[in-house]
Amino acid sequence: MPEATLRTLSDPGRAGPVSRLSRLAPVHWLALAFLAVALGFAAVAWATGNGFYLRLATEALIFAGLAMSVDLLLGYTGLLSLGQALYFGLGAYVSALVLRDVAPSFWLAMAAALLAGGVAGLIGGVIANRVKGVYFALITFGLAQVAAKTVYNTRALGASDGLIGIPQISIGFGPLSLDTADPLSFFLLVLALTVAAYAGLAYLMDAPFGRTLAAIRANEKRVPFLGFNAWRYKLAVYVLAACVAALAGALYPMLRGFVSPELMFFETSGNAVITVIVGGVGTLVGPVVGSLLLTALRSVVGSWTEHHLIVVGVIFMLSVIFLRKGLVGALLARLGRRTGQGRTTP
Amino acid sequence: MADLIDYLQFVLAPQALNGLSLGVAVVLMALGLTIIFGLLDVINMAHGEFYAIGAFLALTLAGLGVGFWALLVLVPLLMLPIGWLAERWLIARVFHSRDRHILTLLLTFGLGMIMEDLLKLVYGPNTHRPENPIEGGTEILGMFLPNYRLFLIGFGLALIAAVWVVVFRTGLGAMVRAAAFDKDMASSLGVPVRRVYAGTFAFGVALAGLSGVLLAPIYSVFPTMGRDFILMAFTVVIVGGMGSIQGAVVAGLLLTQVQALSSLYISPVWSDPLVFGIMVLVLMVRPQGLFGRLGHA
Amino acid sequence: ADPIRIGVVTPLSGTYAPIGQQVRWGLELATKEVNAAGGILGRQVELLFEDEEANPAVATQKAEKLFQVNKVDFLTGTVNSGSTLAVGQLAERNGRLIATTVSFSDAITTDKCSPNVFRVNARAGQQSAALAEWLAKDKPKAKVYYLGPDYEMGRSTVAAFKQAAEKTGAQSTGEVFAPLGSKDYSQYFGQLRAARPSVLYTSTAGNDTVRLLTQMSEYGLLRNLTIVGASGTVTAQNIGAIGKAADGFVTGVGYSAELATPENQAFVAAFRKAYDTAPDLYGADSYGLIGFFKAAVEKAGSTDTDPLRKAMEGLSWSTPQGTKTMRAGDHQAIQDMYAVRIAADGSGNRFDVVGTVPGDAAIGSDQCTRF
Amino acid sequence: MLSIENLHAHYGLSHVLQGVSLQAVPGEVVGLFGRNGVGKTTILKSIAGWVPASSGNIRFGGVDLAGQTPDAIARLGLGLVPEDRRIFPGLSVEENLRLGLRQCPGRARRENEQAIGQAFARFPRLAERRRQLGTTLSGGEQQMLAMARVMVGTAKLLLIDEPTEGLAPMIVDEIFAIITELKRAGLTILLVEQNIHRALDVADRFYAVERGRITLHGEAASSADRARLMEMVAV
Amino acid sequence: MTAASFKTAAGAGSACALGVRDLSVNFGGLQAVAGVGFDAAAGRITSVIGPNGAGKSTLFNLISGAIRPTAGRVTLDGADVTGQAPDRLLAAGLARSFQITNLFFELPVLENLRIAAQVLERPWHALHPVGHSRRALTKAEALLDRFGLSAKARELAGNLSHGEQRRLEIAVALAAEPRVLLLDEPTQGMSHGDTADTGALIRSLAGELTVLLIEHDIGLVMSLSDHVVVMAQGRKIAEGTPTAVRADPAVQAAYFGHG
Ligand SMILES: Nc1ncnc2c1ncn2[C@@H]1O[C@H](COP(=O)(O)OP(=O)(O)OP(=O)(O)O)[C@@H](O)[C@H]1O
Ligand SMILES: Nc1ncnc2c1ncn2[C@@H]1O[C@H](COP(=O)(O)OP(=O)(O)OP(=O)(O)O)[C@@H](O)[C@H]1O
Ligand SMILES: [Mg+2]
Ligand SMILES: [Mg+2]
Repeated sequence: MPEATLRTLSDPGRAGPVSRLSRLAPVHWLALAFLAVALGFAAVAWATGNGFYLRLATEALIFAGLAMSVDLLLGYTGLLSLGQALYFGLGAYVSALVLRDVAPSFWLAMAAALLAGGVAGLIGGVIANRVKGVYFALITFGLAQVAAKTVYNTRALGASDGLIGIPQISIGFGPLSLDTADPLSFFLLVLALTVAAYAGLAYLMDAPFGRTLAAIRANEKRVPFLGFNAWRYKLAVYVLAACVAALAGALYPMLRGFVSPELMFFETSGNAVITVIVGGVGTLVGPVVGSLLLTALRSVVGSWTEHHLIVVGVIFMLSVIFLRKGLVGALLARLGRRTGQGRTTP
Repeated sequence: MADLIDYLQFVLAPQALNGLSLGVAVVLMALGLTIIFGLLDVINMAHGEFYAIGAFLALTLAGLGVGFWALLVLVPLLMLPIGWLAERWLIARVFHSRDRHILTLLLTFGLGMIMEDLLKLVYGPNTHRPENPIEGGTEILGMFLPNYRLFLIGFGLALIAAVWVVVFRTGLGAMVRAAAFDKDMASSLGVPVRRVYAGTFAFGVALAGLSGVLLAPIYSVFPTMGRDFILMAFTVVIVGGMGSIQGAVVAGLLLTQVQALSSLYISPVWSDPLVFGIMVLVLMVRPQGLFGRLGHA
Repeated sequence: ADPIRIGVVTPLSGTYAPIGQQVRWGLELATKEVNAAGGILGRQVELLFEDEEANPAVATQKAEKLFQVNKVDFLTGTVNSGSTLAVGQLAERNGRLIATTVSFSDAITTDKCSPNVFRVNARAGQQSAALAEWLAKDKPKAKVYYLGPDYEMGRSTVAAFKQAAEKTGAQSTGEVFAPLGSKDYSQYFGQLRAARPSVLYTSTAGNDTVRLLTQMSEYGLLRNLTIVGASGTVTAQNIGAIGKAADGFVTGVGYSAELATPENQAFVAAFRKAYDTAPDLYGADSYGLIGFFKAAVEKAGSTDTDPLRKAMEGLSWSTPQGTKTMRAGDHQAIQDMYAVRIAADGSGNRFDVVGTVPGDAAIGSDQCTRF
Repeated sequence: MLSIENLHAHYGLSHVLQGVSLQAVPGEVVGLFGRNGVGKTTILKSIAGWVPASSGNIRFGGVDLAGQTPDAIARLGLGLVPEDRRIFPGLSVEENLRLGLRQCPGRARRENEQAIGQAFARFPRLAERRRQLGTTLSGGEQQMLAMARVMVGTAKLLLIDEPTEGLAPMIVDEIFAIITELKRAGLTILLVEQNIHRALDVADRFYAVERGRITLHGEAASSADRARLMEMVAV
Repeated sequence: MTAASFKTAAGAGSACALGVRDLSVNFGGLQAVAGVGFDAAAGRITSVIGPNGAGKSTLFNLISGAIRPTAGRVTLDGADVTGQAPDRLLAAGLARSFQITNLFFELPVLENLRIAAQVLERPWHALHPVGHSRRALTKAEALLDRFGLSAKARELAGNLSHGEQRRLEIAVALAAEPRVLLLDEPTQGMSHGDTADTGALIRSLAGELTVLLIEHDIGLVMSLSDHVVVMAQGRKIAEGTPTAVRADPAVQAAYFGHG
């Protein structure tokens, strides 16, 4: 084949399209800014001795992990999971049981949760990926419902009461160690894990793997003719999301010392979806920002009125209608407009 | 032998018959859902809350002295503008984006959340129940069936047939689906697309409201009642094939029988997972549902 | 002086909201009265409410806020036992005390008991004991059928009552567990009829009871059948919706608005005046909690955890439902239990007391080994 | 019948139509030619009301189309055969066809049935496949369906965008025969077509489009005009 | 896989790259493809023509794995690939374009091509940053140039005009550097000039790769094809050199109408 003359990527006329495609660049800046804010917050909270806010922020980050896993599916692959809490709850229960009954080891608990999430994700993925679109949403919903019901009725898992008495542990990093009972160190640990998860997932989503997911989202039927097995990619990202959710879940009992079947309920899955939409779907930072904002908002509004559902519901609907890419998306659009990246749609 | 007859008469037959009345209730719920779902491609997660609004409207109007028969007409009429506005103000804003399925699902999910809380704000959290408009019961072959349930079965089936005729015999269904799929082309053929969307949505909402009126005397009225039927109704719509009214009827009656009989022979615990399992199975073998048509999602 | 702060973490939204509302009313009424009478140790009492959405994860978060940010001296309000257990553990870690006025799961004061958790309401075992004793007296050798909500708590209440009833001579004819939130109970009526029981025991709650009873009435099943149930099956919240179908229902419970003591009559009158409805057991137990707290603080002379716990243990205090005593060994209140029959005739609804079981007889042994 | 003056249209920021003016009188076939991406389809979309004009003026049968919705324009008597056919998925061939009747909601049922019958008679292949889903038709069959769909209505002005695309020679002949027939029946037709020679055989006049502007117009019968057109377009 | 290796394969001359034997499928009662068989010689252009609805696209669907045949076999370089999934066929060197434009409409034009070229990278590159996929990117940009779409590289594919989309459709099929290429009416919707250009392009491809072409532009078919297969009503009614086929009376009747 007569190869056309190649132009180097550094040619400014050419660099345009390429950098346009790696849309994560401005997102990374936002993520860094967010990290700075989080560290600043930690410093202030620590200086004023405010353990509660640190622990609240830790919880928000844990749920951000769940939201990120929803975003992986929804934002990058176009699959709406209404049952992601299944894997979050699974991770939480596995971690709780390991910590309580096997050994109070952070690493063991995380490994067990990862394994459980992976296996369950594989099973769930094989079932859910048989179908598409809304059917996928409803199947994931149903799967989580059945699992939650089973836990709710299983005496050995504490049934409707859940499990309490999960010990606070200390986590060893070679010579160093930190204690989950200390709000600051646990916050920093969870923050570090969140940043790591973000970095890893963002990287993956901008690698050919993630781009293939975007292609599947755009036109799944065409993908096989380009040499990719769409089903395998969807299964892979589903398992990945299940693992992320399970790892996030595994941190929960370390923070709160208990697990309950409510962690698997639809409310938990639904909140994760709301978080993703409000924060910014398809951005990965969005879920984190969304989780922190909504947690703070709920904490405030919940004290004022029991009708916080209306408040959250209205914010959520406004996001769906006006901020199609959530808060982060809106911010990015502002940054993008400056650099002429606003996309025009018919 | 006597035992067997006893069993048939007291256990099996009533079980099936009661399953039927529940089935009609479920089909009534699924009807509005399958119309909005099948024709507009909108997953109306707020359907249950529209059902609740219908029931509360009935309760309020009954409190003002409106009779049950008048409610059957009045409540759906009042629901029409609610549905119309919900479509014009909310659904229409995301309807034409690429992720219509997901965005409308999310939007109606939020709407349902708000409506449920609003109902609680207005009516308080407690349970209410309108008086049963048709008291008494009838003995059929030694089985006792409340008159209201008999009425429900009859009225429900008639309603379903009427809706079927309107949607399919008049070509309305094809028009709505064309408009939902390609608004530009449909409107260039003369289809008034905006009115079609809003009208269809309002129609589905009115049906939800009507089910609210019909089911309130049996299932009572409270702000979170919308969550009751919704999962079952979705299952029915999926198993039956979205947009298919025959499908909703067959699946609705079948699944409630499965539930009724499985709770007799296996255990009620398993009736939900069983029905869900059937849904998964149907989706795997026939993703378009029992009566659905492919090429639709 | 600084006010004494009591945190209330209770479900104000969702399906448990009706219970949360009674809890709130009971606590608010008692607090108003205590404050009007000069407060506790000269300090006013302030209630801080948080909605826990009947979700332990939310409950702990809200409780932690109350403990650490609002620095409450005491905490109450949790309804589902999962929340009570989780918040109890949090109280331990924060060195604070809590009490539940609603949760009736035995576990809270038996195998999962906590030195920082008190229960002022009757637990499941107490209710069963009272009801079984009434049954043995009123319907000797009854043929009982059981219909419970299908989840762990529902099953354990049925099992507890079954055991108690069989011990007093009742005969079990069958049982069925309907999923929580069932819409239509008519599908169980065939089995029920076929078993030909004389008594039906149920432990459904809230809307489930409304549906169960009204549908039974629809099917004409209430004739010739006595219905009995756990406390909380029929309450002030759902009785309006149940209507005539509730007539004759008997329950084993720690409270009835019909109790003929002057204390109770005064309480009911005040409650009705404030909230335009009668109190039920949740309202009454929550109301009584403030008295318990007041007596304990006054006895301890402070709100510090250790002296307060000590003061609470073994404390007797008076409530609208009579004198209660907090057993030191497991932090379970001992109180007289009643068999209450509902009269839902034209003249409005009444919860008539038809039998009494003294507290000591109903309480059962102390099985708490943690402290 | 149709008169467009100084029409401008944008997609987002890109200025696609930059002052297009053209006319069509009743009963004539007007060809619209140009290379890919010059804006031919956009002109048709502006007339049909799919793309709003940024400025300029479109009048159809004396009515100003500014701000009219596509369905209102359709009921004024405008029929559209779009380039990508736009067969509705999920609907059968017959259901697709019957949607063409929506242009004339008031027409008697008997007349409607007659129109459907005629369409099936003209395209027997569609009649054979009337119950099949419209989108499972072969490419050429879909094109026939798109034509048939506007023919059952009561359009006075037809906008036809590349109707012979993907058709076998025999069917191409058929399509041009239909266009001639429609012209004879008095319809006005605006025809976009890449097969310029065939199109010029049925057209009365033509316009050539280049980067959003009309750069040439002429008589189909004039060989000088044709030559200029071919020179412009076929490079 | 260098250009040279293609050349040698082509040098083998009459070797058959793609073989089709007795392929059949039916939809409901309709026999859409009925026992069709032919060979597409390596490095040559084989055209499939026939009236609308003859089953040409369906034949492509069968060959490319989009649908399974009810009977018959497909071979690729002698190996049986009947019923294999499209992604495996692509890995084996078979790519196709679609008659009805089938692109990633919400993705930019360049990204459409880059994804299509992604299979050129080694599998483990799926986890490397996109910027490192030099091969895919270079390929994509070369195709942009070649198809005159450079100016539209950043535009979403859905915003292209119809003719531009048709060009992109071919470019996407070429991106994976296939050995056998199936083109379903590539010039459909293209302007005169573009049609000629595309013809030239297809001509230039032959030799390196084997082309199977569906076209209604008879001029193009006659000038490009080495071999022509004629289908009607699901069956093969003739096959041979362009001139031979054109002269066949059966073909005249079924396809050209009045010659
Ligand atoms: N929805 C859209 N958004 C942005 N640009 C568009 C859109 N549709 C078309 N364009 C651009 O507008 C220009 C004109 O498009 P149009 O479809 O009118 O061309 P055309 O003359 O019909 O071409 P063809 O012969 O290929 O069909 C093209 O450059 C195209 O890329
Ligand atoms: N999924 C399907 N279900 C039913 N019939 C189908 C299906 N797919 C194709 N057909 C029918 O099979 C026949 C062959 O279709 P095909 O698309 O292969 O024709 P073609 O030769 O490509 O025609 P064209 O030149 O018009 O594109 C057509 O009559 C079509 O209606
Ligand atoms: Mg065009
Ligand atoms: Mg074809």
